[in-house]
Amino acid sequence: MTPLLDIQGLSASYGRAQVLFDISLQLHPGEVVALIGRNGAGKTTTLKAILGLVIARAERLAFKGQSIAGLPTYRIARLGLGYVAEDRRIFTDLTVEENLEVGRQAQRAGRSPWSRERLFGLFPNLAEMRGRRGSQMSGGEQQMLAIARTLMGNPDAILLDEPSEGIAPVIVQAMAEVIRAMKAEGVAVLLSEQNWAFAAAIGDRACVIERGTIRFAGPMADFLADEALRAETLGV
Amino acid sequence: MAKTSMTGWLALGVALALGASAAQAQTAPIKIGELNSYAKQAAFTVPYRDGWRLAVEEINAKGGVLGRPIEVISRDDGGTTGDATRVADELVTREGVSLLFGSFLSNVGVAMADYANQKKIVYIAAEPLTDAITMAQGNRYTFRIRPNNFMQVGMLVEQAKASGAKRWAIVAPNYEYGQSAAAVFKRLIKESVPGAEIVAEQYPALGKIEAGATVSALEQAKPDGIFNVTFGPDLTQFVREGNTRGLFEGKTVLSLLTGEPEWLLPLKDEVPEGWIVTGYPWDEITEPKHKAFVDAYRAKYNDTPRLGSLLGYMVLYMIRDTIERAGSTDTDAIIKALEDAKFDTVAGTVTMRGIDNQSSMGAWVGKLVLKGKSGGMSDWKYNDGTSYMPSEAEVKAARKD
Amino acid sequence: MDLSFVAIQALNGLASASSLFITACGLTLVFGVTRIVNFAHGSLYMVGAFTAATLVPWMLELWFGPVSFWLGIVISALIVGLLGVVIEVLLLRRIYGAPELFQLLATFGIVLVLQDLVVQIFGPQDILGPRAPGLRAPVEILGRRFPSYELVLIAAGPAVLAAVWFVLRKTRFGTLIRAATQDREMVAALGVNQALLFTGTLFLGAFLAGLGGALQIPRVAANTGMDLSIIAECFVVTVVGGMGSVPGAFLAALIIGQLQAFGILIFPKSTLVVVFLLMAVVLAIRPYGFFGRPEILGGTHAVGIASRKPMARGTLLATIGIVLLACLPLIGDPYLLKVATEILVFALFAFSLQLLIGVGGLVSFGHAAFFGLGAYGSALTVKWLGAPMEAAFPAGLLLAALGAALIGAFVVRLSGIYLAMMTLAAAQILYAIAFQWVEVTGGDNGIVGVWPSNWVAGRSAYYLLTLALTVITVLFLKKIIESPFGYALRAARDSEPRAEAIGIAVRQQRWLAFILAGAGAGIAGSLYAFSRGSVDPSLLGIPTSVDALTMLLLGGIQTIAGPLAGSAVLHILRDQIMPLTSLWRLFLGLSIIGMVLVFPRGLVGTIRQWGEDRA
Amino acid sequence: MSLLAVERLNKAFGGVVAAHDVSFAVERGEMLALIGPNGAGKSTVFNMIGGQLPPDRGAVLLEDKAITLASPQERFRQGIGRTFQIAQAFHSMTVCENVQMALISHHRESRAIWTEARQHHRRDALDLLSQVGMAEAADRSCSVLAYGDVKRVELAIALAGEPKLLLMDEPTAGMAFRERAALMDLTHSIARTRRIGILFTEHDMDVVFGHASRILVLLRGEIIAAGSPAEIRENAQVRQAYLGNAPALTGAP
Repeated sequence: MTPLLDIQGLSASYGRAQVLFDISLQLHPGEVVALIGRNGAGKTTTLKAILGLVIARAERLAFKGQSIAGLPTYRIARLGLGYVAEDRRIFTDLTVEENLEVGRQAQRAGRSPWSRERLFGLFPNLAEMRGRRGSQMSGGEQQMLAIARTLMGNPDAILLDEPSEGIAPVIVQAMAEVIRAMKAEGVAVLLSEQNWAFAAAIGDRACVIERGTIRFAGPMADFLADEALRAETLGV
Repeated sequence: MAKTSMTGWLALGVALALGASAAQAQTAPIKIGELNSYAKQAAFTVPYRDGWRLAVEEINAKGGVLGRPIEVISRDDGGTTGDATRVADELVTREGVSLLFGSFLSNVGVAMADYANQKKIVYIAAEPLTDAITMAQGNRYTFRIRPNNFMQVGMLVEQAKASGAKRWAIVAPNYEYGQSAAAVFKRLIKESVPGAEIVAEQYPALGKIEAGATVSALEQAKPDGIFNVTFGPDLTQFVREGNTRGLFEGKTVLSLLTGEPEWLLPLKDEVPEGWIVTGYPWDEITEPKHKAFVDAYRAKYNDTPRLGSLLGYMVLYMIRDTIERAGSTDTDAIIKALEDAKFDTVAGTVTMRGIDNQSSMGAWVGKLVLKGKSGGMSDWKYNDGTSYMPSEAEVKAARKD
Repeated sequence: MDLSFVAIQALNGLASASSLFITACGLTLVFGVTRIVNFAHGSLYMVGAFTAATLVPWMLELWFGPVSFWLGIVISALIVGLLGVVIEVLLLRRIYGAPELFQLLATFGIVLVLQDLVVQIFGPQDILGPRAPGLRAPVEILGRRFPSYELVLIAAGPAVLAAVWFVLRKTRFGTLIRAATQDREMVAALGVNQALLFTGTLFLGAFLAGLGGALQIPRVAANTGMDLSIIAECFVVTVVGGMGSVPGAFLAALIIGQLQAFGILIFPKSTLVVVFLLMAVVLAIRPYGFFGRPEILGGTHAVGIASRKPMARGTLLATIGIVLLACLPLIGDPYLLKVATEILVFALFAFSLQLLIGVGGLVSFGHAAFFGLGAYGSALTVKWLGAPMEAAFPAGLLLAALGAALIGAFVVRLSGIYLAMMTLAAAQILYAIAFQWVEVTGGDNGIVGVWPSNWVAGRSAYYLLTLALTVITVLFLKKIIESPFGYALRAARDSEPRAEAIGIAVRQQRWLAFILAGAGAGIAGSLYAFSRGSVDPSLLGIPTSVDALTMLLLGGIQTIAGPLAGSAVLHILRDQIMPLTSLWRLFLGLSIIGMVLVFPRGLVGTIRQWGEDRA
Repeated sequence: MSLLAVERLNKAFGGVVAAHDVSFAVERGEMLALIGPNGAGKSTVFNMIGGQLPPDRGAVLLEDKAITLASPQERFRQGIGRTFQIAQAFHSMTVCENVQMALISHHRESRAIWTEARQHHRRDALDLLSQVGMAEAADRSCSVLAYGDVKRVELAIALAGEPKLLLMDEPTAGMAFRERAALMDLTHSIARTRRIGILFTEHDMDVVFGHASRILVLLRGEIIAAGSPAEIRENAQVRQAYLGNAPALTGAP
């Protein structure tokens, strides 16, 4: 099976400090890959580099078989690669419906498109506050909206950056449900997490990143079995 | 004999050598420094430059002055006093010019006057109007050609007296030129028209007139006469609003400078007919000398001469006459040749009064009238400046030297 | 005052308010989305007026009637909109990531370029546009005549407000614009072509500027002074209304319109001051205008001075530099010395601004206020007290410091763009006072005869005096930058909450910085006054403030040597270009734009960066 | 006499109530955790105690002295130190200078202009840095530090004012697990030895339950529960509203 997202030899720097070294990873259609690592390991940078939000070099950076290296961010997004940022970054001045409108893109062939109504089915509490401004929503609600907004673009894959960070435990559980639901819809997810327990609950495969390098890549079960690796890379 | 001849030969040789270098010195051009706001005030300064360039050509074609051609080294003064004095310094110290002339804005003129005084070099202000140049800030080195504020307002007040209007409203831009013109008007109208009163005064910020509000405010005071000092974009706005709202109907309107082509041309066919103005009816002046100037100017530039063109042309001829009379480019000699000297110019005979270095050039006063597609002056008369100049006592009181 | 007069005056105010709003609305929109304070907005307004004043008569010639007139107005606005697109694509697009001060500088470059281009294209003369067919005649209101065109203008303001509201609230484009206002990167990550969005916004903003200008032609002759006279008022409107808020701009324009209409009855001589006083009062009460919000200065904020290891042999090099400068009179001619004197004066001026911007993070757009106060303080002392130079210098310094204390007291309550605008307002108020209080300040003629005492009357002597004072002041300011006081300023710049939480009284600290910087600029102003022999209001004007910013930014705000290098480069550039061509504004503008693009960290900063990259 | 007493604090933004009659006390040497879901009003309460936000009603007392409306600077002088949710340090300075700056302010020298800031209190600063384990990085620029290290520097800065009360807003947010434990252990020992009272908010339940001596639970601006970690763990209302029933997801091994 050809990977949906194919990354080989990705490196990135901030100024003169190199933060990513030769990262390679693949995401296949409909799977959830967890990119696990502690803060500052390079998770967020990896996601941003894929989207062209930070300047990076790569031997191969392809989405659906097409090279996306050097493309402007919006073109990458339009190819069907969604992004949910770490700090949610919803538009607080805009209402829920307007936030969704910003995310709307033309539908892609082969999948039933996400409509506002369908999303409200998946996120019932958003439906109740469709006219509310983003600034008046709680953190958990904002996180849900951020995901819904990205789904409005009918992506084939979503880069999901630390969805559990800073969220009440009860919402974290709801988040896991949502990711499972997306997976059921056939959306692939590249999840960045330092909460490995959360990642383990929903991930099919794990990639462990440390100091900008991939330390481990394999089935989630193997990662869970390797306590030494966890202790070394995550301090647990 | 042999000895004598030897000496003779030597003397001849020395004479020849000296003669050759003297001859060379004589053909080297006389450098004159010029500066003006060519970028920022192009509408006024470019015609002025065209005027003096025409004069330079004519003069040099006739062999220059003292047998040497005139070379004018021209610079942009940036429209600010700082740039102007720096540029002037460059002209004086680097280029070694013999005298300076130019500048348009009053504040630059004042700063240049002070500069001239400090550096002891002659500066001839052609255009700036402020009285300060020849009064409070006047000095031995600074001369002015154009009739100043005081003189032009005086000519208009004479007309005010004739009109019989008593209730006067003033509208003037709120900066030195506007305020000093308004102050002179207030003083002179009370002196010459018994019972005259000022019923309204409006001082819009320069270039920012709220014309509608200003016109309403003036109208509210119900004046018989209006004295206008606004110019440029403020003037056009004022004229349009005033016309639409009927402000000028049945009133005497006196307006400074509005009859100059500089201001009439932008007004196109909307000239406020009947306004009494100072200006320059270039197309109606019939003196042959002036006609020759107009013809030459139009032939060369295919454009209407402005008052600036006339001043530029005049100033260069006056400089030529001065140097010729001085016989050298020495500053003291030039000053001596300028003071109380008479010049035969295209605008008639002009005297450079010695006590304030203000020329007696006058102004044309008349009524605005529409001629075809643009405005002009009718019933105009040239008022020689001599009788409008500030009295010697006033000059002495104001000047420090 | 009878009722009909009051009514007419109110209508006059409404007409002005409408015109002002239409233009200012574009400025606030562009700022909202791109975060660029577009100095060139007034230039676009001017281009709109010139285009319409040229195009509409031509169209009326073809077919006389209201349709031609209004079509001509709209086409002119569209042309200006396209000019906005050109500016966006060629320049702004390349500098969205640059520190906001650089963006401001680049747009000021555009102002210079357009000033010359307008003269080249439309000619130097004012162009009186035609009146609107069918609207020439006045209407009678309460027994007074009122121009019918003004009634159209009064309606146009709310119409534009409604249209803009509709676009922003009811169209996808508007939703995207509002989203981009908040988070550009996220908008791009959601698949929106933000380049197109920005271009669209610039088109809309420029279109509104052009429309504002074009609508003026039946009232005002298109003239070359329109750009700077409208931009100051547009700034006031957008700041009073709250940056980025369209309804705020509308409200602010209404208030300003009425204030001007009735203000001229009460204060006929202080119209300029009234508007800026309003702004000062509003910002003192509501620091973010009517509907504005605190500006969060993100990663694009220019970073200032940072701790670095003292350069090896730095003291030695500086000493050699000073000695070389002191030897200049031995080789230079008088003119060179004059230029060198001015470079030193402006270096000192820019350096005093460094204390505010580079150290304190306080972006002042009105630093000319203190320069001018110093110059006027000296000149007034000479003129009114007949004091010699030795007494006038301290007087200038004192006046500048007092002014800075007063202005600073208002300003330190604000932050970001509002702070910048408040300083601009303060400088404009002082400018207006110097310009309009003729009895004391000499108005636009200024004060002349401010020459140095005999012992420094010579060029060389005065140059050496300037050098000495500049070196002493720069060393003093450098000392301050490295002192606990300077560190505390930097601390407040780096993180205000952290600085407060460790007990630093941030506002007082900044207030003191204003006084020190003001005093420094005051010394520069005094030196300048005596080197020129005169002062005039232009010393307090916007271009002088922009000069200081340009020199500082060209040199680089991260370094102590930056302002010195910047002032030398700018001065020499101007000195070399001005005699060559009357198109010097065009070339100066292009040079500024070019330098912003090539040296995004300033000359010294960029060169040091190159050095470090190589190392 | 409690170290800190908070009495019926109220705050509303627009119509939204962010804090309603919040009252509690912090004692010397204790670590009191303030938890609750996002938007429950933790930051609001925190900022009212820190002086960043004035309350609509209510009082804040430090050692029985009202400081309700005191500025952050005054609170610092009274003995309140704090760290921020997103670490706030002076990025243009070195690590040591950061702490020196705090010491300069503590000794009321921030108006001095004739001396070099770098020479002030360097030894004391190094002392504090070694207490938080950052002495080796003293001369590095703060801008190049890893996030967890910035948090340590922040702690040293807060301690420079010799506080009686330390406010820590999510002290471990953004840190790795091992670092979290280490930082909290360090904080704990400092609290005990110096008799400092610590009030902190935290999302990481391991940190909360592992280090807090008492816990307050905030929900929609009101305190719904207060007590020892064990009591809170058993509280049904808290479980339902906040903790949920699947501890596996919170990261506990």
